[in-house]
Amino acid sequence: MAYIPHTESERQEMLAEVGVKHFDELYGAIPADVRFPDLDLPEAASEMEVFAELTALSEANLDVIHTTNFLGAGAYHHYIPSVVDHILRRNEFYTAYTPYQPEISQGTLQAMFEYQSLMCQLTGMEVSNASHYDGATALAEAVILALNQHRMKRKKVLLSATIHPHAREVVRTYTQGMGLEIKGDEDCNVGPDQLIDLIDETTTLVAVQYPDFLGHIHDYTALGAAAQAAGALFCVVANPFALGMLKPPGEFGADVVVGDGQSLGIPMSFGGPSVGIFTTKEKYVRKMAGRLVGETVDKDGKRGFVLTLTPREQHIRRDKATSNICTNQGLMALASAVYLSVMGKTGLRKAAELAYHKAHYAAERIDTLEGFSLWNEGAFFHEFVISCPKPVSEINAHLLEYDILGGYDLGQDYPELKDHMLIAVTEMITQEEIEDLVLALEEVGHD
Amino acid sequence: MAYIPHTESERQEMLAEVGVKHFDELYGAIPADVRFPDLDLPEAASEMEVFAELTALSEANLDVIHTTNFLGAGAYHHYIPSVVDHILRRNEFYTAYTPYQPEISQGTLQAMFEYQSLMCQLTGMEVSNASHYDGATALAEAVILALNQHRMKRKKVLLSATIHPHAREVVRTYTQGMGLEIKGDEDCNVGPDQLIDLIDETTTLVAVQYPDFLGHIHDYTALGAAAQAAGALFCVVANPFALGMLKPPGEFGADVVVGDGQSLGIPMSFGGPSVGIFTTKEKYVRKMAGRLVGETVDKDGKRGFVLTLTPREQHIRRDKATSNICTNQGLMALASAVYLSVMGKTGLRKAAELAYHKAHYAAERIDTLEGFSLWNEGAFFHEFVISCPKPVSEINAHLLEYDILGGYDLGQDYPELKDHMLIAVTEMITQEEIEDLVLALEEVGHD
Amino acid sequence: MTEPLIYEISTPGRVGVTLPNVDVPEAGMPENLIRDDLPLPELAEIDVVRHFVRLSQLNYGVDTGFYPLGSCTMKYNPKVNEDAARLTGFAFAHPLQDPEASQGSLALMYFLQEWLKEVGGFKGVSLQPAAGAHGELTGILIIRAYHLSRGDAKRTKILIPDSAHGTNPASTTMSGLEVIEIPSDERGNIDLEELKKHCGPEIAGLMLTNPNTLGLFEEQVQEVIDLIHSCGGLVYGDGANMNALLGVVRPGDLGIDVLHYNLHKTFSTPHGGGGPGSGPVGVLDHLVDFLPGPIVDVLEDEKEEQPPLYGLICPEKSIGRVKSFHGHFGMMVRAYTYMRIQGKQGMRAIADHAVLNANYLRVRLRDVYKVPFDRICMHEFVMEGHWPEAPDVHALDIAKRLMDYGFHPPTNYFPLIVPEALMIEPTETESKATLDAFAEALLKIAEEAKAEPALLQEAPHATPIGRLDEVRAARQLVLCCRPLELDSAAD
Amino acid sequence: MTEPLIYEISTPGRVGVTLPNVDVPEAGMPENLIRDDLPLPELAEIDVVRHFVRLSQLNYGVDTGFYPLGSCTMKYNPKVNEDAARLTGFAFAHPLQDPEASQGSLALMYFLQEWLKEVGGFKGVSLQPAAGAHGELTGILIIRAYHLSRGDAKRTKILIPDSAHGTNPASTTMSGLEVIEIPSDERGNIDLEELKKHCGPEIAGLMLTNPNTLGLFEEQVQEVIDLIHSCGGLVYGDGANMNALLGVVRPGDLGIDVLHYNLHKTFSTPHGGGGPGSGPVGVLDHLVDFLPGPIVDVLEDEKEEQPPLYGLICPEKSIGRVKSFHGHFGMMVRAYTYMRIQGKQGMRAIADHAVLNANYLRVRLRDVYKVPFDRICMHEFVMEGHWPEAPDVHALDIAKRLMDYGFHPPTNYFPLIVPEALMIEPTETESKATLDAFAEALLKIAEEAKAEPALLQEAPHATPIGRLDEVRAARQLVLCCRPLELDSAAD
Ligand SMILES: Cc1ncc(COP(=O)(O)O)c(C=O)c1O
Ligand SMILES: Cc1ncc(COP(=O)(O)O)c(C=O)c1O
Repeated sequence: MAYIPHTESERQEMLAEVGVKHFDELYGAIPADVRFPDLDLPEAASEMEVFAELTALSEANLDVIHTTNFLGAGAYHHYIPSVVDHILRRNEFYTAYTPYQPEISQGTLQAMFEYQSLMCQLTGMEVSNASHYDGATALAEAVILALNQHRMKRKKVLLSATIHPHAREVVRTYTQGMGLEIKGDEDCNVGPDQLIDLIDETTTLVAVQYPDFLGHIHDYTALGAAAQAAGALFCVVANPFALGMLKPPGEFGADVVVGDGQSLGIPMSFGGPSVGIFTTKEKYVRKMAGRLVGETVDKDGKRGFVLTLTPREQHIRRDKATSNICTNQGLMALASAVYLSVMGKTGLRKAAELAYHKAHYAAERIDTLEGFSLWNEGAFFHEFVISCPKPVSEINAHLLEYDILGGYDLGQDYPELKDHMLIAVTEMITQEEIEDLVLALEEVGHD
Repeated sequence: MAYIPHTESERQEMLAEVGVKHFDELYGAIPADVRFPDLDLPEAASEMEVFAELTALSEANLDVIHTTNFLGAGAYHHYIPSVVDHILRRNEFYTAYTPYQPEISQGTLQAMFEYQSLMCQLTGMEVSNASHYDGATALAEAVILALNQHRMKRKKVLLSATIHPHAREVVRTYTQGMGLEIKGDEDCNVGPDQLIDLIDETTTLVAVQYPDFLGHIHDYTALGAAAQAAGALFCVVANPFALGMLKPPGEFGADVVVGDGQSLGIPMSFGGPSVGIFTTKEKYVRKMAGRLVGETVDKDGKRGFVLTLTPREQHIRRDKATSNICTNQGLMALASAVYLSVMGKTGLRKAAELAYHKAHYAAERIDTLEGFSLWNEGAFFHEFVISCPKPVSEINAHLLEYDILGGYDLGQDYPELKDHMLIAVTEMITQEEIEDLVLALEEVGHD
Repeated sequence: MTEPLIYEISTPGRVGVTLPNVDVPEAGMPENLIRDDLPLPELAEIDVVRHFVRLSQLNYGVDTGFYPLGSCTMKYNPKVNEDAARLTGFAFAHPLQDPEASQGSLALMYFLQEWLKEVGGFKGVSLQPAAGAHGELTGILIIRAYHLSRGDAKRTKILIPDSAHGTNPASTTMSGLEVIEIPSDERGNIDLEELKKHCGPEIAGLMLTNPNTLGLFEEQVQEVIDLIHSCGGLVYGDGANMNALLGVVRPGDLGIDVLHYNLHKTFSTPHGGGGPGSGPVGVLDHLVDFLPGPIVDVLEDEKEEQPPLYGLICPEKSIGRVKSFHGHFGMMVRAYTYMRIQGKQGMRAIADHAVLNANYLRVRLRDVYKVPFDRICMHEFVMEGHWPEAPDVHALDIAKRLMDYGFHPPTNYFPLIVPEALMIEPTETESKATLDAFAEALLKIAEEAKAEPALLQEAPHATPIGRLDEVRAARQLVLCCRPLELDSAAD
Repeated sequence: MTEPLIYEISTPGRVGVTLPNVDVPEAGMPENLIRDDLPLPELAEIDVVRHFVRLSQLNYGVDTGFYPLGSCTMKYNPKVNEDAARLTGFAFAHPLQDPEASQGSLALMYFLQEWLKEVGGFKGVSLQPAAGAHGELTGILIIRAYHLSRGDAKRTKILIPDSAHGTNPASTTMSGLEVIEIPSDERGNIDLEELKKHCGPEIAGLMLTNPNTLGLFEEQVQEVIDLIHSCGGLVYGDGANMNALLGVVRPGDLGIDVLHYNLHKTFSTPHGGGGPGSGPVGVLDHLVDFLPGPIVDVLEDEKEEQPPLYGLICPEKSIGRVKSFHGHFGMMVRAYTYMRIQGKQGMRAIADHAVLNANYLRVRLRDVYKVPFDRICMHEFVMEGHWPEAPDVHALDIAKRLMDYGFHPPTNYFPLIVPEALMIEPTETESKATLDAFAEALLKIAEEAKAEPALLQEAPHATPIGRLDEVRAARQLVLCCRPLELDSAAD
């Protein structure tokens, strides 16, 4: 039996010590009629066989190593320096539990403290928790923080339509029992200025994305100020990779910054796991959900780290907790910390700039093609929208013949953007690959 | 500059401390006419670009994961339990040097001590060194041990023709300056009995392979006794994987057992690195080449391990050393130790038996095919020879169309075995794959 | 030696990676949106590697030693799981790529759904939740949606035993429902009489942890479930303790309506120092339509030589997605690998040996440590870390002292209903030799507690750092290092 | 805590792997050739993992800290090298598969050959040798074969400076030639006068380590080489110290006829706790035909769109193969990756910073430690670990004491020509911060040596184990554990 070390004689000895003859006797408390079901599962198999099977399954997928990838829409193929996975594979990190026992968990604790510090620096905020599940759930938690901050007295949430559709959906799922009014995302053409008009004294939180789902980068200073003037919290859903070059949301006066950390050293893995970033101002720290690592000293005065402010959490406060989150994304937060440490001040900026320049080059080139045009007006980062002469799915089928993974079909989420494709260009794309894309698109135009 | 941490200001500070202004001034001792050549090398490139290039290069190879592999001939595709590589990736193991400082090298030292122990158990011998480069060089070292044992007074070496051709060639390369007479490998039909006839009082060593290069397994008891009766040393080149079920050479009275450890948990890697096994009797230990780990205690009586009998080695004895070997195959020896630990008593035997049964089934099936016949008479392990109706290269080209990597063309090494193919079947091969091979061979027969 | 912070080993101008040069014309930048400073540390690759390698060495994991953390199922994490999750076709697949180009991932998810249904006795499974607590929220939202869909809007209360994990009440609150706590009886079961008092038309459901957090199988589980059902409520199962039930009993067969699995407990995916986890939710027939989508289904059946076509569907009355994309796919790969290797035969064996190990330790320790509910337990048991003869020694001290013996301590002070609780879950992957060594250590510590209490109170002694001042951490909040204000603390 | 031996944690009947069942009819077995007992240990996967993880933690590697082991070039081993070597197409390629199906490997080897030729100034390279010493043997055999091929059979002597690494004389002896030792002069160079005395018709060649093991570049290198050549001998270069010469001078340009590279030093492949290494040999024009085969060559040139066809060839008068298959391909992948990333620009930078780091440390230490040849050094330098004021403190004590400060000690007692030698090679991958910390530690230790010698003599104090009794190890030889006779030492 795989992974069960017992020998037959040990089994017998132990059963005897426990005072039973057979395993069956251990289950007297279980209703006899449903005991020991015959499970319809495959036969046990060896590691050797199973790994071969899994290899074959994995190769039934298309992957972005063997295609040129222009698909983003919330999951990005960025470069991951080799060191990141080498650190994640350290047994002491990945086989540990949440660091409840600090004396033998300083590795995790210090790394989480560093993660928190890095996230504060990157987003320009004062405090960070030790992670949420992903960017979408982090946004939902931001909504809850705002609700709690206003003691559930304000029930209107403004979500920009250009927040990732999944994130908006998750907010709605989370809050379906809370009787909220969620507004602002009826039309993707509602910009920050129009959002200002929707703010009123019942508004608990105003949230926008940066860069937004359609690639745009806006200066949110006025919006943030308007929200705060009305007593609402202002939340920015940020792509942390973009913050390598973009003004941090802290400078827009954000009260909360959330985001998905996948772009910081985490492979896409068909969508997960990634890490949900959550940073805020010090004044909200006791309302913030999730774990927190703090610095302290041991009995000899040596610096060390512990989980702190745990009374906010469910295992102490139970139904009064700020959230139910327990297991978070520890190892993925570590991945981001390693990534940011090795990319560093200059590396992250350079990678972000590479993506920026390449995206703009691609946009410009495609914009010249017959039938295609760049939809975005104003500044964008590394994603942009093109209007297409044909359904996006048809175009993508054509691109795939050239081993190109085309962009995201925006018509799925925004009826007004039927036949519009969201294209992402990261630092992994070369000029040559952009030219290949342009050539392939040109063919589509001419068909 | 990759992997060089210096910042510009540190560079200046350090140059100043050293008392020079520019790097160039550090090289005054170097003849000016040849200083600072302009190197014709590719431009520096980023990890990102280089890894993509390497991925593409690697995919220009055929590999045994995506083909069904019947090629052996000294390199075998065995199952490697996942744990093996997980241990090899432990930074503390692979980034350490030879354990000259035992107090901070107990990990390597104890693992090597365990490797030595495991090799003794597997081969049925008394002592093992901490590895040679590979099986071929280990055989050459066995020859040298014998020569030294006889104080260079015996100069005849008998090598069976069914020792791997590479190993025989390496012995000849190593000893080309020693004036030896190397005999016994003129014809692959010379069996152990005929070798006995060649032994005389000038013979220093008799070496055979087990299973031999053509797959046979022989009882070498008589040969060993005859060698020793004549005062010669008896050496067995063993496949350690086969020793999972076969009688260990120690039981044939071998004086030295050598072999290639690739089959013990090491991927083929296009031929290397693997590990050269070398075990012998205690009485030869001071003549044995290579590093040795021994048990001892620290000043508090705590058990610990150190490199021992170092005076045999080059860094002390210099030109009087038993060998020049310094760097050996530490990490690969560790791989074998982990492999044997996890396979254990029952696992290794079962794997060997699987290979044995599958090979025999394949041999039997192929033997029934028109135009093909099993060449081996007597017992064999997991490799066997089939005589073919066509040149082996033609057959292999055909097999490759079915993603089958065919066997080794023996005509390359043994003119008498033109159109004979050496087929290896390991535990990785399924019955279905054997049937596919049979079907594909059948087609060749009918062409 | 303590390790400096990453900021403390940063040096201005140092570079960790080289990146390609720009190979396209540079575009203009919107100056007002470009940041001035990017205050990240500056290190070479070697600095980063050494830093995190050294940090890792300050950690204790399952791969270092025994980790009997109750309620956490710290079983061995097979290494092959890690390899599988890193296969290029899995790790580098985009979640939004065409389902036809993702048949490998979808097939894997489909089978995992099927297998989880089979071991749980459920009709539908959603793999989307990210962890156990996330599964709880999902499940409670499903219960809520179910009642609402039937026009039954007044069911706003969820009953939760006092032995439940804190996530249960917290999840309930998050869902917008209200918590009513139910006490346990003197045998560690739910107090049936109390329960009856609360049953009624306002009850949306009950959250049941079974085996409960005392490691005991609810002896009147059928009565409890029937009671809830008969008053119109649904039963939520906290599946954190499924390890004890594999192949032994299927929660769905007991009538549990919805349950979350912890792939990071029962199905061997690593805990990662606090995640990521994965908390799939299984439901009976009447709840299938409420599951969060997307879910994998067979769109076209297998035809000779042609494998089936898998696709993503969204259940009709879905509560909506609870996460981006499809959940923690990387964890699913690991759990799939594990279940595939264990197979039919393995399931029951896991439970049997997990239960055997827990009972073996219970029996070995019960003469010296008080086991308040001393009967045959399931995969874990709770004992008290306190003796009248050593009044100043507490569960925490025992926990810390265990570190000196090379063991990770059990969970302590949970469940709250046992004073000075030490909650021990050995899991099936530990050998008798390890259990014996652990029992010896605990017996030795019990002696020390009486003979030399300071040894425990000042423990641990053999760890990289001593007991830490948690009060100070909470009072003088230092939650991130501010590189600029730091005086060089690196020595 | 010491870790028990793998045999000591073995339990009869325990199983570590499951394997598939036999799916073919079982064949009969030759009973006389089947072994009875297979005395391997019996452990579960978890036992094996914990055992080796714990063992690893008793080790110090470059990834743990500074490792200034002279003559060993313990530079940082880039992590990407490891990934590259594990790519399926490399790790799972069979060495005997058809060259047409191995174009990826062959192309890689071809470029590596070309690049090594370029940095060394050679005309041919064989990648076959497994390590430095193996390269030496190869090179000396090539020299021998060269003379013989010219009918010059009386050249049987090889001159070797007394500062040479022990492998030099040992390799020479193995080749069947005879060693003549040449002393060094008072500036650390080869004593030219002595050298002249030996030159003559019996001289096959000279083995030159340059920079020599004192870290000094031979000041009269041209004279030395000319001298040997003029008497008909050839010059072998021990390339262990190539790190100092990359982009600075090409040994071939100096007239060195044959040289081995250490990929595991200069080209960043990890040392693996003692190997595997890789010791390619480069030669000038007149020796190309003697190289061990096979060597990769272009069989068909690149044609538009078609890449060139690579194949394996064997040089005409080859000394024969020195190893099975093609050498340590896995190490070649790592070295290729490294050279490709460093490129043209990187080579000189490596040498510059390696030399700068060594000189910086030399200058920081020379006032306190005697540096016998105190001039600008190359990539390493040698100092004496002894002071008249502390007569009972030796180099070894300093080495051991450094461990307490968290550093790996330098090489000690080599080269033999310096008493109490401490040979320090920092490599270019270490930062000024690390060098400064190391220098501080050594300066502190120098004070301790005088003030409190016992602190050094009893060092190390902070390691998992204290100083070990090497004499006992050699006297009471215990070279393997005999599981049957062992009394349970596991505690
Ligand atoms: C009984 C019980 N329920 C729920 C949870 C929450 O699971 P997670 O940490 O995955 O959110 C836990 C975790 O410890 C638990 O033990
Ligand atoms: C100067 C010198 N030459 C040769 C060698 C031998 O190299 P290897 O250990 O790779 O055989 C060494 C190794 O330390 C060395 O330092």
